[in-house]
Amino acid sequence: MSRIGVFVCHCGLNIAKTVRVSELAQFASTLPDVVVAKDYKFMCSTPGQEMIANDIREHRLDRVIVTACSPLMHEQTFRKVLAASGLNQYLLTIVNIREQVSWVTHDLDEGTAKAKALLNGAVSRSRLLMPLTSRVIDVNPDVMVLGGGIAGIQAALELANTGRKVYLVEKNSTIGGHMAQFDKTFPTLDCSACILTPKMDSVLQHKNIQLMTSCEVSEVKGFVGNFDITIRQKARYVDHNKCNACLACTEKCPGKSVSEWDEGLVKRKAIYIPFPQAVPQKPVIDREACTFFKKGKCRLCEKVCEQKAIDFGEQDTFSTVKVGAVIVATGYDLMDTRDLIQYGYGKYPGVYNALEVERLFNSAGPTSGKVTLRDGSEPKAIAILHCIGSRDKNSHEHCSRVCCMYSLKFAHLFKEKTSADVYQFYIDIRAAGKGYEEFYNRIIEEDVKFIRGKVARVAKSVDEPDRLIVEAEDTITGKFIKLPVDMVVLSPAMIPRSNAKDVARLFNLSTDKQGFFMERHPKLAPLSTMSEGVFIAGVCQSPKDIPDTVAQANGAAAEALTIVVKDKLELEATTVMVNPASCCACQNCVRVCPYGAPFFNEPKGVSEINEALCKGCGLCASVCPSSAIIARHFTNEQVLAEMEGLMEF
Amino acid sequence: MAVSFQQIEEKLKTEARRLLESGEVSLVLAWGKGYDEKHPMPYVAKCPSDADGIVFNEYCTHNPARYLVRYPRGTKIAVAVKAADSRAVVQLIQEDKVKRRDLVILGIPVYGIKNPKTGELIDGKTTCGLYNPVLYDVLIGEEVHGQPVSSPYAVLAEYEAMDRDARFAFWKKELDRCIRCYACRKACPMCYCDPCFIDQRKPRWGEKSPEPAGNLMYHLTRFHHLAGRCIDCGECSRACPVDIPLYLFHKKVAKDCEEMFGQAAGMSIEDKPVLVNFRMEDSDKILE
Amino acid sequence: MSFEPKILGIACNWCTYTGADLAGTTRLQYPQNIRVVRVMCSSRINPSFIFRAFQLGADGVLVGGCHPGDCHYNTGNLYARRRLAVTKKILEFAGLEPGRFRVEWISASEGNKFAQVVTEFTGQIKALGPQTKFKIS
Amino acid sequence: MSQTVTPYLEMSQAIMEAGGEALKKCYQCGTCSGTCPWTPITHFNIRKLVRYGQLGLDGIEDFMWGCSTCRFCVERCPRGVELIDIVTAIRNVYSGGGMLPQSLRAFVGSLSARGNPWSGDPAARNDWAKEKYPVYAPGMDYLFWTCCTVCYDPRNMRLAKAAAEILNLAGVSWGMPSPDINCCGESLRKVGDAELFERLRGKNLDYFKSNEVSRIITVSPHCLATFNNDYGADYDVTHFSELMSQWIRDGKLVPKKDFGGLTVTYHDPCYLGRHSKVYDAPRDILKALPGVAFVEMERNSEESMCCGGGGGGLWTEKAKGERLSDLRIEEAMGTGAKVLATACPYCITMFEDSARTLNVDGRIQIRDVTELLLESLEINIDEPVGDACAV
Repeated sequence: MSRIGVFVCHCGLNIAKTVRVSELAQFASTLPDVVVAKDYKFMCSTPGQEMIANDIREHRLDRVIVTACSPLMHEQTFRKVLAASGLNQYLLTIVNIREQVSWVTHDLDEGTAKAKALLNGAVSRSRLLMPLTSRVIDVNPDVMVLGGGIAGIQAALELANTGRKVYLVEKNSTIGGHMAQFDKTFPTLDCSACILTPKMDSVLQHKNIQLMTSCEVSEVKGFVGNFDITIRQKARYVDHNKCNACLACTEKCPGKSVSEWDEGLVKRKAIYIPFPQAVPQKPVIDREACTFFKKGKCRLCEKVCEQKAIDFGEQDTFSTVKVGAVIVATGYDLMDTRDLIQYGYGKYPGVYNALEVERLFNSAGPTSGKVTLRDGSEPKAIAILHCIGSRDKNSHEHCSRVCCMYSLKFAHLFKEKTSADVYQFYIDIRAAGKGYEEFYNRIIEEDVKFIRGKVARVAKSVDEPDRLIVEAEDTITGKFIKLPVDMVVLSPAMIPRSNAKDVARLFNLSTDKQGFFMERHPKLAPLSTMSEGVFIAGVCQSPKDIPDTVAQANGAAAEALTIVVKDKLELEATTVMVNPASCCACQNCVRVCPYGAPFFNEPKGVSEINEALCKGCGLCASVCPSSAIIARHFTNEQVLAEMEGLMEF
Repeated sequence: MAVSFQQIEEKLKTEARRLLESGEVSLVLAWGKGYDEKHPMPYVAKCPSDADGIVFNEYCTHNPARYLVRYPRGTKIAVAVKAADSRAVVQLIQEDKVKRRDLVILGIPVYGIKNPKTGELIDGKTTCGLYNPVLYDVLIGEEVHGQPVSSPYAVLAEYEAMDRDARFAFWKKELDRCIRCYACRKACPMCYCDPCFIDQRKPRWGEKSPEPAGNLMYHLTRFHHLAGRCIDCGECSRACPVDIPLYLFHKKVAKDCEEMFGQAAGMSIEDKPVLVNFRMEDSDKILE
Repeated sequence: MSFEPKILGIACNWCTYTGADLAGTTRLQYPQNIRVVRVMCSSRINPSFIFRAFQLGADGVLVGGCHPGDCHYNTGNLYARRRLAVTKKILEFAGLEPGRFRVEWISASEGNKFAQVVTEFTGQIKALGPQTKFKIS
Repeated sequence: MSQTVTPYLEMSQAIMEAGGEALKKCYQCGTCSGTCPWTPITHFNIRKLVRYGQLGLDGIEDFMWGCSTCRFCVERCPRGVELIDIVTAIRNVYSGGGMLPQSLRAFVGSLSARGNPWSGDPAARNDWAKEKYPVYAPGMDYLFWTCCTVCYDPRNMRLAKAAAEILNLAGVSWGMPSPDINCCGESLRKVGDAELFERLRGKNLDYFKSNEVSRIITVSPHCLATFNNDYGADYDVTHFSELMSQWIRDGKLVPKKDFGGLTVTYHDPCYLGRHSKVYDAPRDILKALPGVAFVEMERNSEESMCCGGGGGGLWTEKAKGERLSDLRIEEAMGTGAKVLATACPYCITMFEDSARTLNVDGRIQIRDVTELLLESLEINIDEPVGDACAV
């Protein structure tokens, strides 16, 4: 026998308008086991909550049903009332008669009838509810940040400053990410290196940050509060503890490869640091380019190294770090525009992509900041092409969001550094950020020509073989334009890192259609993921500019902190359990679980559940043929009882 | 060429004796003498001398794979199987109920098995209609070729074409007759749950006593539990004392599963049971 | 009096139940014949729930889950899709009108789809008339 | 001069209902018009056509006939707009209102009355064959679908004969359709007469069915594309160039004649290339011809230029300076080619005309790849050819 209390909310007129609330309470009082049934104007108000609390005491209630708005609104509110009154919070049932009854009908009779049916279902289910205990686990206080771009750097510093130990894992040999490649940042035009390199240095110096460059995550075990993450340290062939960064090795090295840092515009050595301000400022050997690895002899670097830091025998090593939370900030790649043959990238030397141009502007870049074409001459006319592969069903549907602004920045820098005519070919200018519209106005006044029309083709000029012709319709005049230029700059789509899928798999993240990591909720949980304890920041979530990336990084750091700041963590109690007496050892549960929570106990011959991994979806319970798996709070009996109650009226 | 049951029996005995003598297996599952010639029984040989008790004749319909799950995991077992029986073994391996390495499969290609109750030849109408085992270690006899091959689903055409109300009436009449003796699930090599869902008290999925609603719940759920797993040996129907043609429903579900998921039960140990599996490219069409 | 069917809805917490809430928040009107049971994931739905619902007298059963690929639990609804497809085939071969059982993917933002599906489904069930085949009298 | 207009959304609705559903997807970025080969040389502007359609604005009649349905814009459109469907729908809506231009009236009239666009006598459809070639009968390997243009246009009859001879040499069993079939209706559909198209289609499908046709060969890419995309029936339709290249690869056909360094370039017909994605087969044939120096024009394959003959263009008069075929011939001559090869009877007609009006017919030859292959097989179709197997 249960003692159930039913509390019907009017929600002002929101419910009372189309449900006869007092009739509903009257009806409830006739149902078996209901010892008290009341209606009240606003059940979520303080007096409403107090009424419930009083009745729990007065009537010795052991189950409470609140007939009000959606459980997604106020379940937590009323659970607290139960808890405060000494009743297990899982003995609460919410009947949703607002969103799913009163708001979707105008008919008082219909509304009341449906509310009665729902309430009846809730009463039948309520009797079978069991008190549940939230699981409490210890929390590891450390955090891992994956990705050493501006997002990862920012998040790591924020967390480290609170005293947390942070592992910053970066796959390249230096941190800095794409931002370190830029010369200036829009719209303020402040120097990228000037604002970034101090942060990079702080990372290196910070006593709470363990910087792990040339590292990749190879396995993730565990769960929120207790992740065990295996990290592969790729062989660098240089002992960074011994190396004193004299860089004699890089001078002598005969091996060459294209510089990733300079977007392939120049070559670098086989033993190299990517750029002068790299952090850590220690070289690594590129196995593919190294003469010794290719031909079996050379070892020049070894000969000149006074520290004896070169070690050709070095192997990849694996280590495990234990953390309580993870921030994924893996950033982006630019799409390969060679696939879009109409723009001639890779075919005509005068066609550049945006990152290459960033390097051309950069004083530490291949041309020391001079804007010159590949043949060393200065361009006289430059066309900047927007939306290359973005907003395009043939390649990437999303807007890459920052291209409009960096294209404007490019125009400004071209004007500043050359005497060229600069043309922008655009569809729309999207300048929705602080100071962005003002920046757009400024660029217009700098006499940059804006042509509204997407470029259809870049071709070689027939009359002047060194030049290119850009063909487009100016959609404002309807005229077809053939514009001779010397340089074409493409603004390619920003896409997830090529290994984003692996990262998603490792951390159990969902990805959207374009492959960006999915947030838990687009508005209310933009930095959380479906993986508890794993947060995302920066462009790996979707294209965004530096201010937004930094804001996200700070946010993600704060979110991670909310987990690791606690010693203990309470997890939802609605997990599953196995009744070993009924388990038929079919192992279906083990096969289907997306989280690997069930496992087969071979000696006992039954499945068991690692409750820390269980998210409570109940999939295993429905594939269990012998009904041995009990999905707490949604047990077979509870669901069936609710169905019976619902179908009775 | 006609199958010589006598020869198969001899070979089975020899093989069983050898396996037990060498200690390769600790038991051999096959058929033994029943109360008369027409009713051989499932049989377990546990020592070399037991091998003499093995029988093989045209009435050996039972599916010895049924008994594999009775023994502790890791027991080395030799199991004699006809074609459909071998699919049960494959399916049990897929489901990790037995390990391939623990089994010696004695495959018997055979044609001409008869239903002891009716004397009718057992073919694709009531079973999967295969003659040769799909998996074996030792082949007992020679592969059967040249016998008529029929689709195991051809028999369904008549029922699929039925008017829906008539089909409901047909099944209602059949299932209402069920006396809930559970011979079907006893005979089924894939029904290894203990307890069966219908015997549970929490929740009580349906009435235990024979009455229409409980019967419907028991059988429909059982059809679902066997979806993509039933290997169409037809034993459930032969075991049924009131002759409910359960095999028809199982065949229908097997056909649907094969059409929707492109995989038949018990054909390859590499497969994963279809209902605990998915493909991203599964189509919503299957829900229409 | 006209026939007012009883329709059981089973909706996953993250998508369809939230979508149904959204239909309410945006005050979309739909027939009141549906009564929704909330489960955490469409994959929680045991096929026997469906059989039982018809025995309890449901004239129609509507299952709602996240769109394939968007499941809150990554892959739950992909299993559910297969299992519910088989459920549907079994019901049909047992002689129940297949139109009485429907599975729809309705996301948290598709309040209008929820209202539209419920309206359409209710109409369809009305046209089919009372379900008497499985109902325990 | 500005002008006040009011959007007439009923018209826009009518266009969408006629199949121009994609109208609403367009965001007017100008990719289509920038890509369109007509934009630089005529007042036709595909983007504007869509814009006018979106708002149902007047004035559409002026330039709706300019599109030759080359599909270049469709391939490039970032919004996935099926622009040809829009053009077809607009023409359908307007030609329903009797706005068909004069030059197209004869074309439509002939199709309606005689089932072919060339005002040819239906009974004379197979006259080109001079009873030398078989008529299709059930059980044959292939139906060789002779396009109306190769049956009635004297220049293109050479193509029909060349194909027929090669079919014989390959040793397959094949037949021509009986004369009671009619035009595939591809161009007609693009001109917007959906109703008459349905009639032609229905009749042809009846013919296929009653004659148990399963595999069809076409020499015209227009027939190919419309059978595959608009007939809604599942036939195995192949362009002849694909079979020829296959047969050369298999060693069934061995090109013999040495062309002695003849420079040949190839023009991709829009309906073979962009519409049907066949780019390699004709090139493989040309490259297999001994002594042929194959050169590409700058705009080739996916980026090939249009001859102007599609979408009704073949029957529309264009002023000098507004002909794509002229530009294409100039481009071909720019490569140094002496032969402009192609694989479509419409392209051949357009280029032959241009070569004559440009007065360059002495300097560049227009040939179908089929004709070139036949020549290298050392068979002369101008002479009576005996059946090789006949005693």
